[in-house]
Amino acid sequence: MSEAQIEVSRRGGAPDGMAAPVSNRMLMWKRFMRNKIAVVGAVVVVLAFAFAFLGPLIYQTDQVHVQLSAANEAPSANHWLGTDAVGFDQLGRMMVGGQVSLTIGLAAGVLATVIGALWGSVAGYTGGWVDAIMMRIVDSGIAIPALFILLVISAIVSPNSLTMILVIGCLAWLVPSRLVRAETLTLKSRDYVLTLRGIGGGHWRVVSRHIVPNTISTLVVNATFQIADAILLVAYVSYLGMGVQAPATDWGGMLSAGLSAAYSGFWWLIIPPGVAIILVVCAFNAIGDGLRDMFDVKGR
Amino acid sequence: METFRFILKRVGQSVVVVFLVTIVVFALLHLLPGGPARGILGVQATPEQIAAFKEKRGLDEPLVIQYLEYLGRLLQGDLGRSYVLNAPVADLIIDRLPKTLLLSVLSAAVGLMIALPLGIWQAYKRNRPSDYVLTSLSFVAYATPVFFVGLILIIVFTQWLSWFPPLAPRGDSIADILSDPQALVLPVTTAALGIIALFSRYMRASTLDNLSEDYVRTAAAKGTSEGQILARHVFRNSLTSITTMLGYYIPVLFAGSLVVEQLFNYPGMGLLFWNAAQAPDFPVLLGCVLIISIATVIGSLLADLVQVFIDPRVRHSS
Amino acid sequence: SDPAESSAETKNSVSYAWPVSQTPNWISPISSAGHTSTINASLNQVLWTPLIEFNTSGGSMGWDKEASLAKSVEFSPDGRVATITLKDMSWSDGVPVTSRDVEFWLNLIKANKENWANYVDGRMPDIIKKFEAVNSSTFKLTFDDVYNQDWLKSNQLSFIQPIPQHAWDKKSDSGAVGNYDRTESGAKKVFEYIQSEAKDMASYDTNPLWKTTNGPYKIDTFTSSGKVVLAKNKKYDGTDAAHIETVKLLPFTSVEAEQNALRSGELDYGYITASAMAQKETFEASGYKITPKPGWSITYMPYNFNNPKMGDVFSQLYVRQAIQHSIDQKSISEVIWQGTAEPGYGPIPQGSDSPYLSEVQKNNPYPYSIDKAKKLLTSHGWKMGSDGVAVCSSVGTGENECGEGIEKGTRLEIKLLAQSGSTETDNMMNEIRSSLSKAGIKLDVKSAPVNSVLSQTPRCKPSQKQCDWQLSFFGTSGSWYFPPYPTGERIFGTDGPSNFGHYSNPKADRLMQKAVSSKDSSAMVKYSALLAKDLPVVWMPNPVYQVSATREGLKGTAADVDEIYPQRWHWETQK
Amino acid sequence: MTSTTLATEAALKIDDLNVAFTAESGTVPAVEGVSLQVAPGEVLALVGESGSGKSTVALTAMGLLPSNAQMTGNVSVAGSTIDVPDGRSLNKIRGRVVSMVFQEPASALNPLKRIGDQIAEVITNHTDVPAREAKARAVTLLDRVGIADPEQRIRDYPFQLSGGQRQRVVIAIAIANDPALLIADEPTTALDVTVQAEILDLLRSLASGTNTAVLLVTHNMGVVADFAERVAVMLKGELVESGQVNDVLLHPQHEYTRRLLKAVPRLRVTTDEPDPENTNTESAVSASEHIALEFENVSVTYGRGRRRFEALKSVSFQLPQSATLGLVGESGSGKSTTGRAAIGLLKPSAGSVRLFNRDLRSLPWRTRRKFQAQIGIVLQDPVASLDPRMSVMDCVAEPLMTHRRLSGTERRQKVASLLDSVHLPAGVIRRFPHELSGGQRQRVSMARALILEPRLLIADEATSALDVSVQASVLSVLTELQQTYGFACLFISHDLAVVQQMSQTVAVMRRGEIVESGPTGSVLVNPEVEYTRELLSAAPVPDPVVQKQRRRTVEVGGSVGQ
Ligand SMILES: Nc1ncnc2c1ncn2[C@@H]1O[C@H](COP(=O)(O)OP(=O)(O)OP(=O)(O)O)[C@@H](O)[C@H]1O
Ligand SMILES: Nc1ncnc2c1ncn2[C@@H]1O[C@H](COP(=O)(O)OP(=O)(O)OP(=O)(O)O)[C@@H](O)[C@H]1O
Ligand SMILES: [Mg+2]
Ligand SMILES: [Mg+2]
Repeated sequence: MSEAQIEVSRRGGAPDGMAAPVSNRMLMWKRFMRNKIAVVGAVVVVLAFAFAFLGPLIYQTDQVHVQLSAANEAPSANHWLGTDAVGFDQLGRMMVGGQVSLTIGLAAGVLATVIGALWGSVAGYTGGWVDAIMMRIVDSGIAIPALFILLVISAIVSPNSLTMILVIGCLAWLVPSRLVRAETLTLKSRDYVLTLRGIGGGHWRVVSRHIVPNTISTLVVNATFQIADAILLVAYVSYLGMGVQAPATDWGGMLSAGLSAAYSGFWWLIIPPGVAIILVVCAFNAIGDGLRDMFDVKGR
Repeated sequence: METFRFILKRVGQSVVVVFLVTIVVFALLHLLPGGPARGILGVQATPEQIAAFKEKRGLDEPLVIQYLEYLGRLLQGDLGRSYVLNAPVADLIIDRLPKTLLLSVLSAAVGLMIALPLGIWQAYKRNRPSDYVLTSLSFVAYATPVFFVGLILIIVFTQWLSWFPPLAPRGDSIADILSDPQALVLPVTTAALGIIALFSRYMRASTLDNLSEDYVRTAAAKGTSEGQILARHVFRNSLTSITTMLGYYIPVLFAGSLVVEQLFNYPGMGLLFWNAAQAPDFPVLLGCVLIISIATVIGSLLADLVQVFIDPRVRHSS
Repeated sequence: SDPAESSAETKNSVSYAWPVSQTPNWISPISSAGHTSTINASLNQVLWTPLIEFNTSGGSMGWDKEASLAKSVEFSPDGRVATITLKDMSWSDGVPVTSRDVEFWLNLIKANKENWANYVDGRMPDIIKKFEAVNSSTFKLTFDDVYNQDWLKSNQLSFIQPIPQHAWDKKSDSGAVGNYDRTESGAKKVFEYIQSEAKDMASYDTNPLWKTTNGPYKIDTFTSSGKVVLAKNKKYDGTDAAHIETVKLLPFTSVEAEQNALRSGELDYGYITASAMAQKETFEASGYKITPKPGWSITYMPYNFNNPKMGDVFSQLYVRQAIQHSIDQKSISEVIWQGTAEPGYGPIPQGSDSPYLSEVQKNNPYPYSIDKAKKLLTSHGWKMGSDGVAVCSSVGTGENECGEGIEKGTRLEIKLLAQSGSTETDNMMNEIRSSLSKAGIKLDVKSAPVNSVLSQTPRCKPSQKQCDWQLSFFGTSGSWYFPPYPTGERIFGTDGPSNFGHYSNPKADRLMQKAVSSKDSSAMVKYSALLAKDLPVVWMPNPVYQVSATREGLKGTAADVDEIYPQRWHWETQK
Repeated sequence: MTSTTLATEAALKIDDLNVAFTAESGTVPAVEGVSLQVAPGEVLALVGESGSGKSTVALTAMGLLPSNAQMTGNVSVAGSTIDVPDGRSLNKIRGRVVSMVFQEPASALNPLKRIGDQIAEVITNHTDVPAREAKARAVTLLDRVGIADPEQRIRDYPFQLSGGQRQRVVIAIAIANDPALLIADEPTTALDVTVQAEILDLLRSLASGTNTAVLLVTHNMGVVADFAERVAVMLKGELVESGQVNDVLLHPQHEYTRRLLKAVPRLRVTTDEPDPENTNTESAVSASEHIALEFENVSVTYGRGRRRFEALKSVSFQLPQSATLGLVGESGSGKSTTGRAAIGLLKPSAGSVRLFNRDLRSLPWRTRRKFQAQIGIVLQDPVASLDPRMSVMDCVAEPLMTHRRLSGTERRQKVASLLDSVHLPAGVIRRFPHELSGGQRQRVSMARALILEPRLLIADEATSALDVSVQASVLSVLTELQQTYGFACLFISHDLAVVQQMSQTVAVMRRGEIVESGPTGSVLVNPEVEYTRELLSAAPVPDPVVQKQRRRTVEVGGSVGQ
């Protein structure tokens, strides 16, 4: 690091009459594009979605009926990535699994963020006893091992994409709720909020016009991290045997099923799902980083 | 005095949290379909045995009564007796907790010892090739599920290279376990990788935040060199945000320890919990969850106290 | 570790892996509900010689006289009295084992039968009307009825476990030894004392109570994590003496960890999963012998005939036939279980030959055929819907109609609650779901830990909420382990406590009753044929108890299936 | 490079300095062709409006320009060339040859280190002294900058000190090694007037005592008049005028300097001085019996239990319709609290706040809203006053949205006409706050406050974040609007001159109480209370002659400083 790199904080506004020469959107876009890793991440995510959702249109396989006579075959012209322990085409399976992993990850991440945002903003904005109680609940939620809740819920409901989204969404909202609460606490004493309150603006107006829009950037950044975490969590859940039920699958389930064949040399059962998970989770994290640069918010 | 009041308040909050946890967990347990009796007694159990089991454990009483009884016993320090393992829950936890703690503390220590300097280094070299490479690596480490990491490490270091044994130390006491450091390498590494990945990111961000603070400029104006600024000023200030994160990392560490314990044959809390959950062994489950939540609460309490220690402002402003 | 060094060392010791996630937790030879795992039984059998031990050491299920304390069992001509003679053996403190020790056990059990895990109403000890000691090594048991003698010996008398009366007949640690067991209240106190001592696992290797044994091994160390070290009992004077000085029984937290231990040569005797059979050669190359060990068990999925939605459908034999036809047991056994499971077509274990097995069961009355399954359905008034699920279209009880209680529009859609945690089971269920779907039957699989499956598969009335289960699977390592004489009244009898789905067939009930109470064993064969055809449950391939991996040179493991007999283990001398 | 300082050499010599920043929006030239010199022992003040490049010049002299700056030209301090890429040798110069005092005392110190250690650091950086010796010197330094009880104080953390004390610590750090050049970038803007006076005194005495050259960056002409010998004026990165203080301030040559000086609000300190600025006629006071705002023994407390703090203690005043009441007082005296209590954001613990003769808090919600619609609010910080995610249109229209149902076009017309009356071009309507300058933002706030044609305007430090020239224009707009709309105005400010210019009556607050109030003319010119007198004398007047005169009288009276 050179001397000059120690940043000097900037302050002082532009002189009267001077306007920003570049529009806001362009600037944010430029900031995002400058983060090379984030751009790569965005490309990876787009490709992953295309692979999972458009891939089956091109590479058609039967992912419903097993074919024991074709189990554990090595990659060939018929099966580009070989077949798994019950004879499903592995490449086709990657696509089906990708649909589940990506859908659950995306939806659960968003759900967690939404719940967290609502909870945190209500707690932070209301303050006082309500805040104290709501935050103690969050603390309790953080203190209860997620594994436990997962276990109970998966014993009650049958794990499919929808229930997994709900389960993970209900587990992961705690962190964003703390973030949003902290943000709301500072926002609600901002001058523009005080001004609005002073002239008789209602709570609804304050929350909907000022608090929510101003936490959006934090939330969007956090949501990308949540999505990454949700995809990982799905993998863990599958590893622990509580994943979606066959014939549906997800990358985590494929990976953990493949792991039992690790020493049998069936690399095509392990490498593709493993790499897919790592790539996509990395990609979402990278996007989050890029978005953070773009919004210039501190998150996570 | 202020510090004392602050601690008192936080302890009070923690007690409330633990209390809430017991309620939630107790309620959740009873959502488990079927109850524990048949599962624990097995296929061959007779209806009489099942009825006797339920009666003896009070499982046929209303939930509220059961909870109050549990609470009453809990307040007397009695965690109950395992349905499955023929031992009091307290004994089981006393037996397993130190092992898990040992593993967690070791991996957290190793992880942080690597993560913190790494994060600072990345902040120091920000947006340079070395930063990009390290950032990408930490992304990958973060994105790799623990069970996958563990497997890769085992294959590489025990099957290919034969450097380390594939099993964690078998000893029953901490001293026994520590006397076999070679066997600790892989489990600790597996658990530490995630910490390194996550906390190097935190540290990098935190360091960058601090680097843009005014006091850094003041230090530069004093003629303090970059390295010294990082060491004397930024490092410690960045720690304050890291400690909070660490407090909340405890449950995650615990979840990770389950996988590590399974992979490396290390019977700790994670496994105790997991097996109890499969049974379901209510007293053990409750005990484990209680201990974990207390650990988490203590963890964040400690994090706060460390904050007080690091950051004199907290004592006065909270 | 250095192979030369370890082989020199292993000569006098063996390290063995307990089944995954299982640890011994009950030492008392009197079993207690919830602590009845086979590994507890193994440990018991090694420490205290049972009166009559049955196992498969002779190639098929039979009386293992070496491992038993009884020298002979003779029945009176009317079959109501058995005279049993004990071998000349002594306890570790030198006191001889006598009839009194048998009486002691019997007294304790009689006074505390509801606290004894093996108690079933109307069985041991209720069937024993009178105990009579002829002399110190011979005694007579008088029964309340005439029973099948195979059944008596193998399923009832084998429960008897002589225990050291001269050391244990007391009410507390410091209490004096007396004849307390002879009064009911005294027997209760003694029983309670012994069992409460067994609740302190930390003292298992120190408590003097557990030091009075008569088995080939004694406990050297016992840790709460489940690691047990056995040392040869130097004072053993029976017929089944141990060969190896030290036996280390080690717990494992996961199959992966256990297999890794095998791979790195840390174990002499372990096991692998069925899917690891693909690596059989690798294991063999590194010096292990791989042997599948079929259990004395059957595997099945009970139908819930009381389920309000599907009960009536399941009651139709043709539906059960269609389902059974759709299960490709051969392929499942060969591909998914890698040849380690044995197809099972009826209520008698098929892994080893047995006199009870009928030809009907052996020859599979319902071979895999989707066409037949489909035809059975379509010929009984079901139509294939557009989504491939059969729908009942002609209601009625006639020849080609759906049958009693089935409404029009009923879809053949079945919920299955299956055991989780095993790749093989997951794959098997996937295969079954797939084949059934080809036959027009939709199977919704939900998996849960085995205990949870059991808890959710109760015997129930149609009106009860918990009666919503339809089909259930808990047999990843076999659904039901039989005592040596494989009668099925507990699983298939109308009032059988483990007849979860309320299967009821008076003819079968009669046959099962006969199998127990007549001297003649032919009822068992008829019963085998009847149930193979009547399909009280979905018959499934029976997975082995475990696939053992033994180090080359370790002999004497043939008898080990679910229970182990470490006293038989020995290292091949020339190597 | 680190040649010894020659007495004859200039302490700072800048030759044709150009600095440009590469920012996201392109390259920003910040300094263009600036040359200047400061002799040893001399105080040079650098003035100019915000953004003119003053700080950039100062930072260049320290070699502390950020990484996105490109610099050409020569800068040397006491003979040593300042060359950015050469980090090592700069470390030897900084803190020893040249030191800097920064604007914000709150953040200039590491919050987590004891101040003693922070002072000692600059000593050990440059001399080989043992830690104990460095500590002893830190004590001496603290003593020198006028902090009482220095042995105890070196163990304190920054948060345990007041703003003024913190700034003293920063100064102690700066003078620790007796530098040849001391750069002070707005060292007092964040401080109270009374504290400001103390700090300036301290700097002055230190500089004259050690022959240290001082480069003082400020926008406060009063400070310049009080403190500097020479002054340099910057405009848009260029140096437009420089010379002796008396010459420049009294006889400015450059057109811009003249404009700047004219914009500076002047505090009348004598009754005989004419009052050209105050356009509000004093007759307004008596004209109105309608009271817009009335405080009657209002007390406000913050916190509960042991942390209970009484921020207002039985405050009473009346603000008649169409009049302006100025509220002055040092920081923390309760001015903002008064403002918040007035608009009902705080509940009084005792007494009553009456708006338009009604106690708003006792009214039902609907009626209360109707009265709240008659309040306009302009707060201090132009950045924090506007939601960064709302366009100017939305910001200004917000009160309309809350209180009136208007069609889109009506609303737009209304907003446009308001923007016009605060002299903003119509083009800004679609811009976002960050695309506006501070003055523009504050005018947007004002438009928002007035769009409902309020009868009462609360202006809490409405101009204190602005440049003098911008402040002047905003203030004149405010005066103009008050004449148009005739609202009453509660004008809160710590700048006595501004208050004097804006209000007919004034109330002086101290520790939650009003210590003196009355017509501006009498209170601020012939104060009766000692505290008011202190406040007045601490505020420097931007006239070197008058200021020197005042200083002399004060020094005789000896009431300034500790
Ligand atoms: N790090 C930076 N990156 C980009 N532009 C900068 C940076 N620092 C300052 N500038 C720009 O350079 C110009 C001069 O800034 P400078 O801080 O020197 O002004 P100033 O006279 O000190 O203003 P003020 O009175 O507000 O402190 C301004 O237009 C500012 O926006
Ligand atoms: N929310 C709050 N909680 C507790 N104390 C507060 C709060 N807000 C203000 N105070 C305290 O009340 C006193 C008066 O504060 P106020 O903001 O009214 O002062 P002020 O005169 O406006 O000061 P300044 O000129 O710095 O703006 C101060 O001592 C302040 O610390
Ligand atoms: Mg500046
Ligand atoms: Mg204020």
